[in-house]
Amino acid sequence: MSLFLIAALPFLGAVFPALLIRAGRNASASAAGLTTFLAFTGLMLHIPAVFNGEVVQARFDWLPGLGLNANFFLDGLGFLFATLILGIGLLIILYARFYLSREDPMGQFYTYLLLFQGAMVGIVLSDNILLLLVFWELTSLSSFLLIGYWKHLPEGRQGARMALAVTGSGGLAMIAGMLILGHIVGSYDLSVILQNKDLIQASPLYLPALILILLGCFTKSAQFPFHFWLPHAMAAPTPVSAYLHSATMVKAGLFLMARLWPVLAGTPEWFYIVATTGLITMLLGAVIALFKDDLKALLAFSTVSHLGLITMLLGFGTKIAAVAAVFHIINHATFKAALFMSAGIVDHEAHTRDIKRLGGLRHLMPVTFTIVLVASLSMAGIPPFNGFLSKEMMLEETVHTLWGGSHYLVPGLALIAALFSAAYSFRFIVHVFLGPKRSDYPAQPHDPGPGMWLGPAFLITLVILIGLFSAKLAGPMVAVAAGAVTGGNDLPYYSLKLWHGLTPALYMSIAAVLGGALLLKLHRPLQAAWEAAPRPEAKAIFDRLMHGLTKLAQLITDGLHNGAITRYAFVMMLFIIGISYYAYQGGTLAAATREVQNVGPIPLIAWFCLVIATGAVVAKHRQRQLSLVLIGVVGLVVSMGFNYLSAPDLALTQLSVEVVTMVLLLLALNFMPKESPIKAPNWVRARDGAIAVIGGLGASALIYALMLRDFAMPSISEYHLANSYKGGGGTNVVNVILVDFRGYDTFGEIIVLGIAALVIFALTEAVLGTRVRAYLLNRKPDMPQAGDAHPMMMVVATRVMMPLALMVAAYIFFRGHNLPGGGFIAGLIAAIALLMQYMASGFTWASERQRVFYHGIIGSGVLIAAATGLGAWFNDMPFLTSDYGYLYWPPLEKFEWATAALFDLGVFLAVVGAVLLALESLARFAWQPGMSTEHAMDINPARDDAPQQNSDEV
Amino acid sequence: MRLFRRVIPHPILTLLLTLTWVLLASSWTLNSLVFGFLLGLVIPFLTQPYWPEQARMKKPHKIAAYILIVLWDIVMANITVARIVLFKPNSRRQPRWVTVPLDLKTPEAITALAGTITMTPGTVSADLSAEGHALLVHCLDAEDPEAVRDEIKQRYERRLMEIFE
Amino acid sequence: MNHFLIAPVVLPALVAPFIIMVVRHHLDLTRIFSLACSVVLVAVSLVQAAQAADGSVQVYELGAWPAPFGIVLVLDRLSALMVLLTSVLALVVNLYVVGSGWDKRGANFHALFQFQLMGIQGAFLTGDAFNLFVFFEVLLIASYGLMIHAGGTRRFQAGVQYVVYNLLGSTLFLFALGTLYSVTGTLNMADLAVRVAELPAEDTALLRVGAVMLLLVFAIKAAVIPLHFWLPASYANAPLPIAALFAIMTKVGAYAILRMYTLVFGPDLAITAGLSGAWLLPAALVTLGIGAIGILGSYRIGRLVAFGAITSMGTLLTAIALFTPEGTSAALYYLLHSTLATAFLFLVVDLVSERQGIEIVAKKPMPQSGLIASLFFAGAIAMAGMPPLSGFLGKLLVLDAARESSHAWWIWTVVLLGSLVSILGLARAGSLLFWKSHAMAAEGSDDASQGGEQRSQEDLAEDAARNRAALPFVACFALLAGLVLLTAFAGPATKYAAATAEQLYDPQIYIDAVLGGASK
Amino acid sequence: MELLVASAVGVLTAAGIYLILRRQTFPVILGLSLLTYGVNIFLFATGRLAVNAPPILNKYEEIAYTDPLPQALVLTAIVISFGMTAVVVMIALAAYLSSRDDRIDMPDHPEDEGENA
Amino acid sequence: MITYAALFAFVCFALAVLMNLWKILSAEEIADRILALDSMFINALALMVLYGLALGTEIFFEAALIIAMLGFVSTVAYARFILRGNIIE
Amino acid sequence: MITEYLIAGFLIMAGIFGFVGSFGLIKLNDPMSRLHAPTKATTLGVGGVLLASMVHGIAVEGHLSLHEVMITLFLFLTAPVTALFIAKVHLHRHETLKSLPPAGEDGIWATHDVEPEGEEEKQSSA
Ligand code: NA
Ligand code: NA
Repeated sequence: MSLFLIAALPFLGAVFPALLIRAGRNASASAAGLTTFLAFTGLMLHIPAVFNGEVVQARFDWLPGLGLNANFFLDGLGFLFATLILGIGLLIILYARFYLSREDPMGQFYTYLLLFQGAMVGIVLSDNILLLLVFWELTSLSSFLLIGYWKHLPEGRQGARMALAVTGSGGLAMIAGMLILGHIVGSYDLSVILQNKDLIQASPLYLPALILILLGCFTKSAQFPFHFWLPHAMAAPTPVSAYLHSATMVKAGLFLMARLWPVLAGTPEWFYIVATTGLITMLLGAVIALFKDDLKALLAFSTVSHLGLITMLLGFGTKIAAVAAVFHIINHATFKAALFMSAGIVDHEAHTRDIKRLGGLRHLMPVTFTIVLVASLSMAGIPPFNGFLSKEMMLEETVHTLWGGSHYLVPGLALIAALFSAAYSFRFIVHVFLGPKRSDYPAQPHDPGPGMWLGPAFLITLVILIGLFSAKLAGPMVAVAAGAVTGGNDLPYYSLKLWHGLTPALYMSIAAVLGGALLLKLHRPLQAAWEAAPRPEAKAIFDRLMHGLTKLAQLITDGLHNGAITRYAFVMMLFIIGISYYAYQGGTLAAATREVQNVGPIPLIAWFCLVIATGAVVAKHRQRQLSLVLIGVVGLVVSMGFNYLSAPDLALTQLSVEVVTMVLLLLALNFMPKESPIKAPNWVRARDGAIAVIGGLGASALIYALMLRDFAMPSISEYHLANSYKGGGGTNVVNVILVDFRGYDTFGEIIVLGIAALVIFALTEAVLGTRVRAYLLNRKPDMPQAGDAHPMMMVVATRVMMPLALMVAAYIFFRGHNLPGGGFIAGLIAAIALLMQYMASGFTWASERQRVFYHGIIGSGVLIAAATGLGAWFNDMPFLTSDYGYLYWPPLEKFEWATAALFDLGVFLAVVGAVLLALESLARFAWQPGMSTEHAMDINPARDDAPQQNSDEV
Repeated sequence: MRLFRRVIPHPILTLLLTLTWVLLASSWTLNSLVFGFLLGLVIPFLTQPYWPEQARMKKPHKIAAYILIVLWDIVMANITVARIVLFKPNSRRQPRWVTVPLDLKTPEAITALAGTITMTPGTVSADLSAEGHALLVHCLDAEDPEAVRDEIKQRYERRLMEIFE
Repeated sequence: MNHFLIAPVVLPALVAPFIIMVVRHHLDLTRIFSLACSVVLVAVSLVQAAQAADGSVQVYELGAWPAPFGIVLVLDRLSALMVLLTSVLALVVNLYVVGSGWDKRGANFHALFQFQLMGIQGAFLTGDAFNLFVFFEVLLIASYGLMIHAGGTRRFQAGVQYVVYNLLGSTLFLFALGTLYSVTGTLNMADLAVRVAELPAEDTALLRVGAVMLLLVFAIKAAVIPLHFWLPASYANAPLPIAALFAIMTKVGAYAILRMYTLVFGPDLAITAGLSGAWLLPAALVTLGIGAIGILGSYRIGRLVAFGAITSMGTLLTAIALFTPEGTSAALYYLLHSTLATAFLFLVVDLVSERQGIEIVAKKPMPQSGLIASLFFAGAIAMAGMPPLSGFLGKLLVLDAARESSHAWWIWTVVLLGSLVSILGLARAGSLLFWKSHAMAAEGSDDASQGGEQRSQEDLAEDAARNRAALPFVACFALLAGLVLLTAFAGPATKYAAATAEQLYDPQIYIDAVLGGASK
Repeated sequence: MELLVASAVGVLTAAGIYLILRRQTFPVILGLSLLTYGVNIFLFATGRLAVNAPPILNKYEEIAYTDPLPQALVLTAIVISFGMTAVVVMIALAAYLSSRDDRIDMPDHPEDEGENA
Repeated sequence: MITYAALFAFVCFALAVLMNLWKILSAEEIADRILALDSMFINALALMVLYGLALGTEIFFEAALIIAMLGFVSTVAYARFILRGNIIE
Repeated sequence: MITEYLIAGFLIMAGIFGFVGSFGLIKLNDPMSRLHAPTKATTLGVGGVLLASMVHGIAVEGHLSLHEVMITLFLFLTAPVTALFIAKVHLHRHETLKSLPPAGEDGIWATHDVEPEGEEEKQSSA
C-alpha cells in the first residue's frame, strides 16, 4: 500500500465518524476502526521490505518553491512508530467504544482521534522536515481538541489550553530550528539532511538549530521543565490519555530526537542538553508519581519519568544507548497503555481514580487486577517482563556514562529514579488492588465486559511475550529501528535477554526493587513530608503566567487602542512629519531655478484676510457658528485666489461648493451643541499647537521649494494644452482634461458624490428608524425661534431667481468645454437653485413639488456618464473615448457638438441628485408634525381675498 | 391663442429667459436666439411647480418707467447717505422706524416694493406685519418719518399697484 | 482593444445605479442583480487572470489617449490576482449577506456594495497615480456607508473616527501626489518610473519626501503601526460581514506599496534608498506583535478578528518589506491566504454574534453550536497560521524568504512569537465561547441576554429563521474551501506568486507595455 | 507671491491639524475643511503660479498658459472632499443624536471581563 | 486716467474688505458679522470685476456672477440659523 | 476720450461708494443703521464698477458684454433678501413689540409672531 494512502487513511477515517454522527455509536466506531485497520494492514504489507533494510518511499512535489514536499519514507524507525500508532490505535478505538458514555458525542471523538492518528502517522512517515512540521502542529491541535473533549470540565478546558500553549510554543521554536537545519543543508528532505552530519555539526548555526528543535521535542515529550502540562492533560477521557499521553504523542519528541539522532547527536552540546534533561525528568517524574493519589496522575508522572529515561538514553549519543532507547519505547508503550486503560477501567467501574478511596479490588476485578499486576511489574522492572529488559539496558548504559567528570552522578540518580519507579508501580498494585475490600466505593466495581479489557489484555500478553522471547519477538524490530536511528546497519553487539550475568545493572535493579518496596512501606510518612515540603506548583505558575499575559495583553491593547482618535491623529501627524523629515534630510536639494514673483497689494490683503480668518477660526473654534462665518471668509479668499491665479474653473467650483457646504454644516449644527465646551489642558493645547505649527511649516516649506523649481522634465500637461482643441474639441483645457483626457477620474468623482448621497440617505433611514426619531419629533429648539418661517420676500425672490439660475446653469454647462464652467459647476448651481426653494418655502412644500426622485437623478447621471463612455465601444474605441463634430441645419449656423458634453450631462445630473439627496436627507431630521403647510409663504395678503379653506398660518 | 398658451405658457418668462441667454452668451446670433428660446421654453416648464400662483401683471409696460425712477432715486439717495455716513456724527443722526401700511396684496408686488425700499439707500425694509398689511421700514436718518412713509406710498407703491393689481 | 479589461470597474458601476434607479424597492430583484453581478465579476476576473498568466502586460488607454497623457488601466499578473481575489471574496460575502439578511437592515446596501467593488477593482487596475487616489476615495466612501450600515450608536461613533482618520490619509495622499507631480511632471505610474530613474542625483530631497508620503498613505490603508489605529474600532463595529469584505481593503494598501515600490521607487533606486526598508520592516514587525497581543487582549469577538487582520497585515508587510522576489512571492501567497482567512473568521464570528452577542464570555450554547465551533476552529487555525491550512504554508514561506535578510532573527522571532500569542488568544476565545458555554448549559445559568442588544419577540422569531438559513454556512464553507484549495494547490499558487514577483521586479515589461516601448 | 501662497498653505495646514486634534466632532470637521483648503492650494500650486494666464486656449494669438493639469486635479479633489465632508458631517450628527454626546473619542471599556486564564 | 481711477477704486475696495474683516472679527453681534461677511462678498465681487477691467479679461466675470447669484444663500442660511435654528423647515 | 472720462468717473464713484458702504459698517453706532451701509456698496459701488466695465467693453475692446447686466440683476434680486434677514435677526434678538412702531391692523410684526409654547403641543398631539 502506498505510503500516501497509509498517511491519508486516518484522515479519511476522520471524515466518516463526523458524517456518521447520527448513524450511531457503533457506526462511527466501526468506521474509525476499519480505516485504522486498513492502514495497519497496509503498513504490515511493507514488513518484508522494511526488515530487509529497504527504505520505502513515496514522493510528491507539493510546494516546490519552498522545498516543502509531500515526501514519505518508511524505514525501521518509522515502521516501529507507525505500528505502535496504528496498532495501539486499534485497541484504543475498541476500548473507547465501550468506555465513553451515551451522552458523549462519539462521532466527534473518533473524528478527533483519527485526526490525531493521521497526524502522528504523518510525523513518523515524513521524509521532509517541513511536512513533518505540518503534522507536528496538527498533533498539537488535535490533542487540544481531545483534551478538551469534555467541554463541561474546567480542568479539561484549562488542560487543553495548557497543552496547546506548551506544545504549541515548542512547535513554533521547532519551525525555526527546522528552517535553520534546512538552510544549513540546502534541503528540507530528511533523506538529504540525514546524509549531512558533518555539514550540520560544523555549522555555526548548529547550536541554535539544536536548541530550537529540542525545544519542540522536549515540550512535546514533556521533558523538564515543560513536563507540567502532561498531568493536566489527564483531564481527557482515558482512551485519550492512554493513546496520546503514553503511547504516541508524547513519543513524538522522542521520535524526532531519534530521527535526527544521526546528524544531531554525538556532540557535547547534545549530550549535556539531552541527557541531562532526560535524567532530571526521569528522576523528577518518578519522585512526583509516587505521591500522586490520582491514578491517572500517577501514571502521567510515571510517563514523564519514562520519557525522561528514553530521552536520556538518546542523549548519551552512543549507539548502544540508542538501541536501549528504541527497545524501551516499545516496552513502555505496551505496559503503559495497558496501565492507562486499566486505570480507566477502575475509574469507569468504581467512579473514582483516587487511590485513597480504593483498595481490595483484586477480588472484585480479577481480570483487571491481572492486567495491572503484569503491567506494573513490568514498569517496576521485575523480570521476566519486558520492562525489566530495557531498564536493565538503561542502567547498564548509565554505568558507562561520565557526566562532567563524575562516574557516579548519572548511575546514582538513575538508580534513585528506578527506585521510585518501582515504588509507585508497587503502589498501584498494593494500594488499589490489595488490602481489604472496602465498603465505600462510589460505585460497586466489577470487571467490565471484554470490549474494555481485551485491549489491555492483548498488551500485557505482549509484555510477557517480549519479556520471555525478546530476541525472537522484539529483536528484529529493535534491530531495524535502531539501525534507522543510528543511521546504518553497523550496530554494536547487544543481546536482548533476561539473564546477562551478574552485572552492575543487575545489582542496581535488585537495589531498585528492594528500595522501591521499602519506599512503599514508608509511603505514609513520606507522603506527609512531601506534602509539607514547599514546592512550586507548575499549574499555579502557568496559570499566573497566562493570566498575567492575558492581562498584559488587555492592558496594552486597551491602552493603545483606547478609542481616543485625538491621540491616534497626534501619533499619525508626528509619524508623518518625522518620516518625511527623515526622507528629506537623506536627499539633496539643488538651488532654486525660478524667480519669486512680485506681489501687488490686493493679493497681500487677501492673504492677510485669509491668515487672520484662519487664526480666528482656531481661536474661536468653540463658538461654532462664528467659526462657520470665519470659514466663509477663508472660502471666499481661496476662491478669489484661484480666480486671480488663472484658475477660474476652480474659483467657480469652490464658490458654489462653499455655499452647499455651509448649508450642510448649518443644518447639522442645528441639532448639535452650539459651543464646544471641552477645553483641553494647556499642555495638550501647547503640544497640539507645536505639532500643528511644525506640520504647517513643513507644508509651507515643501510647496515653497517646489514652486521655485522647474520640472526636470516637461509636464505631460504640455500635451494637454497642445491637444485640447485638436483632439478634445474644447478650448477650456481644464474642462477637456476633466471630461476627456482624465474623464475616468471624473467618472470616479461623480460616483464618489453619488455614493456620498446614498450613504447619507441610508444613514438617515438608519437613524430615523431608531428611538432617535421620537427624540427628534419632540425636540424643542435650543434657541428662541423667531416667527415667519417662510418670509414672503425670500419666497418671491427665489421664485424669480430659479429660472434665471437654471439659465445660468445651462449657460455654464454649455460653455464649459470652451470657457470656464462645465457640468459640475452647473450642477451645483442648479442644485442651489432648488435648495433655495427648500430654504424659502420649507421642506414639505418643496419636496412635494419634486417630481423626480433624487435617487433616480443620481442613477441616471452615473448611467449617462457610463453609457457615454461605453458608446465608444461601438467604434471599437476604449471606454470614454470622445468624439466631436458639427451639425448644420439651415438657416441656423453650424452647431458644435461633443460626446464629452453628454458625459458632462451625466456629471451634471449626478451632482444635482447627490447634493439634493444629501440635503433633503439632512432636512428630514428636522421635520416635525406641526411643520407641514400647504402654503409656500407664511404671510400672503393675497389670500385675504381667497376663500379661507384652512387657516394653517403659523 | 390657446395653442400659443399651450406651447408657451409663460410668454413673459420665456422672453425674459431668452434675453437672459443672449445676455449671458453675449452673442446676438440666430443660433444663440434659438437656443435661448428653447431653454426659455423648457426651464419654465421645470420650475412651474415652484411658482404655482404666478401673478399676472396688469401693465407690464410700466415696469421700465418704474425702474428708471428707482435708479435715479438710488443715485440721489446714495449721495445723501454717503454724506451722512462720512460726515454726520452719530449723535446728530436720527435713525427712525417707520410703519408703511400696505395697499398692495400680491406677494410679487409687496416684494418689489420692499426691495425697492431696501435698494434705495437710507431705508431698509425690515419686516412685514403678521398678516402682511404693513411694512416695517428703518430709516438711517429721518427727521420726519411721516414724510418718508408718504413718499414710499406715493412714489413706489402707487406705481407698483398700477403694474400688478 | 480588450474591453474586458475595464469590465470589473464598469460592471458594478452600471449595476449599482441601475439598482438604485430601478429596483431599489424590490429586495429580491436587488439581490438577484447584485448576486448576478458578483458572479459575472468572478467569471470576468477568471478570464483576466488567465489572460495575465502568460506574463503579458495589457494596457487599456481610456479615452484613446496615449499614456502618459490619459489614464490607462494595466492588467498584469499582480492586478489580475488582486481582481480575482476581490471578486471571489465579494461573491462569498454577498451570499452571506443575502443569506443572513444583513442587507435588509439598512438602505442602499447593494448599491454601496457594488460601488465598493468598483472602487477596489479600479484601484487594482489603474496605471495612474492620481486615478489611484480617485478610486481610493470611491472605495473609501463606499466603505463608510457599509461600515455604518444598519446604524447604532457605537457604529456611528466608530464611523466618525474611521472617516476622519481616512480623510487625513486622503489629504496626505494629495500632498504626496502634488509633490510627485511637481517634481516629475507626470502622474502615469510607468512614466513616473521612467522619470524618477532619470532624475538628477543632486536634487532628490523633494522627491524623497513625496515618495515617503505616498508610502505613508498606503501604510495607513495597510494598517501599519503607528498608522493602524483606525482599524480595530472600525472593523469591530462594522457589520461583521462587511468587515469580512474589508479584509481586502487593507490589501489595497499592501498592493499599492508593492506596486509603487517595485515599479517607481524600486529597491535598486539610489534616490529613494532607505526609504521603504528602513522603517517599513520594523513597523511591520511591531504591527504583527501588536496585532497578536490584541488577539489575546480582546474582549469582543469582532475586535479579536480585527486584531487578527492587523497581525496578518504585519506578516504580509514583513514579507513585502524584504523587497526581494522571494519575499514578494511569499507575500502574495500569504495575501491570498490572509484575505480569505480574515474574511472567513469574520463571517464565522458574525454567526456567533448573531446568536449570542459580541462579548467573549461564556453563555448558553447557541444553536448549531457544534458546526459553528468547528468553523471557528478552522478559522482560528487559518488565522494563527497553524497546519493544515494555508496560513502555515504562508508563514513558512515568509520565514523562509526572510532567511537571507539581515534581520532574519528578528523576523523569525516576532513571527513565531506572534503566532504563539495569537494561538493563545484564539484558544482562549474559542474555549470561552464554545466549551465553557457547555458548562454554563450544564449549570443552567442564564446570562444569554447580557451583552447583546435587547430583542423583541419578532426579532427573536426572525433570528430563529435566520439561524435556519443555509446560505451563510454555504458562504463560510466556500471560504474554507478556498483555504483548503489554496493549501492543496499551494504548488501552482506559489508558482503564480513567484511569476508575479518576477514580473514585479522586472518593471521594464510594464513600462514598455504602458509607454509603448518608447522609453527605451 | 510664492511666499504668500506657501505661507497660506502652511497656515491652513497648521490650523487644520490643530483643530483635528480637538476632542469634539465639530471642530474636527472645521479642521478637515481647513486642511482641505490647504491641500487644495498645495496641489494647485504644484503647477506654479501665474496671473492672467488661464488655460483657456486663445485661437488667435500665442499666449502663455498656466499648467491646467493641477487645476483639473484640484477640481476633482474639491468635489471629492465635498462628498467626504457631507458624509462625515452626517455620521457625526448621527453619532451625536444617538448618544447625545459629540465627543470624538470613544472610550471602550469592557463591561465583562470573562474568564481570563 | 482709467489706470488711476481703477487704482483708486482698488484702494477703496481693498480698504473696504479690510474693514469688513475687522468687523467680522470685532463685532459683538452675530448679525453684524454676517452683514460684514456679506459685504465682503460684494466687495470681492467688485474687486474681481475691477481686475477683469484692469487686465482686460473676461474670466473674472463668471465668479462675479456666481457670487451675485449664490452669495446671498449662505448669508440667508446664517441668518435663518439664528432666527429658526433650522434652515430648511 | 469721453468714454475714458466716463469710465474713470464710474470707477471713482464706485470706489467712493464701496468704501462708504464698509466704512459705515464700522462707523455707524446702532445695528439697524449699519445695515444701511452695505446697500451702498451693492448699488452704486458695484454698479459703478459694472458700468465702467460695460463701457470699457464697448469702447476699448469693441464688444458688448452684458454679463454686467446679469450681475446687477442678481444683486438687485438678492440684496433686499439679505438685508431683510439681517434685519429680522436684529428684530428677533434686540427689539420687542414695544420698541417698534405699531404694526397697523395686524398688531404684531411677523418676526415676533411666535405661537405660545402651549399651542405647539396641541398641534403635535392632534
Ligand atoms: Na469646467
Ligand atoms: Na471641504
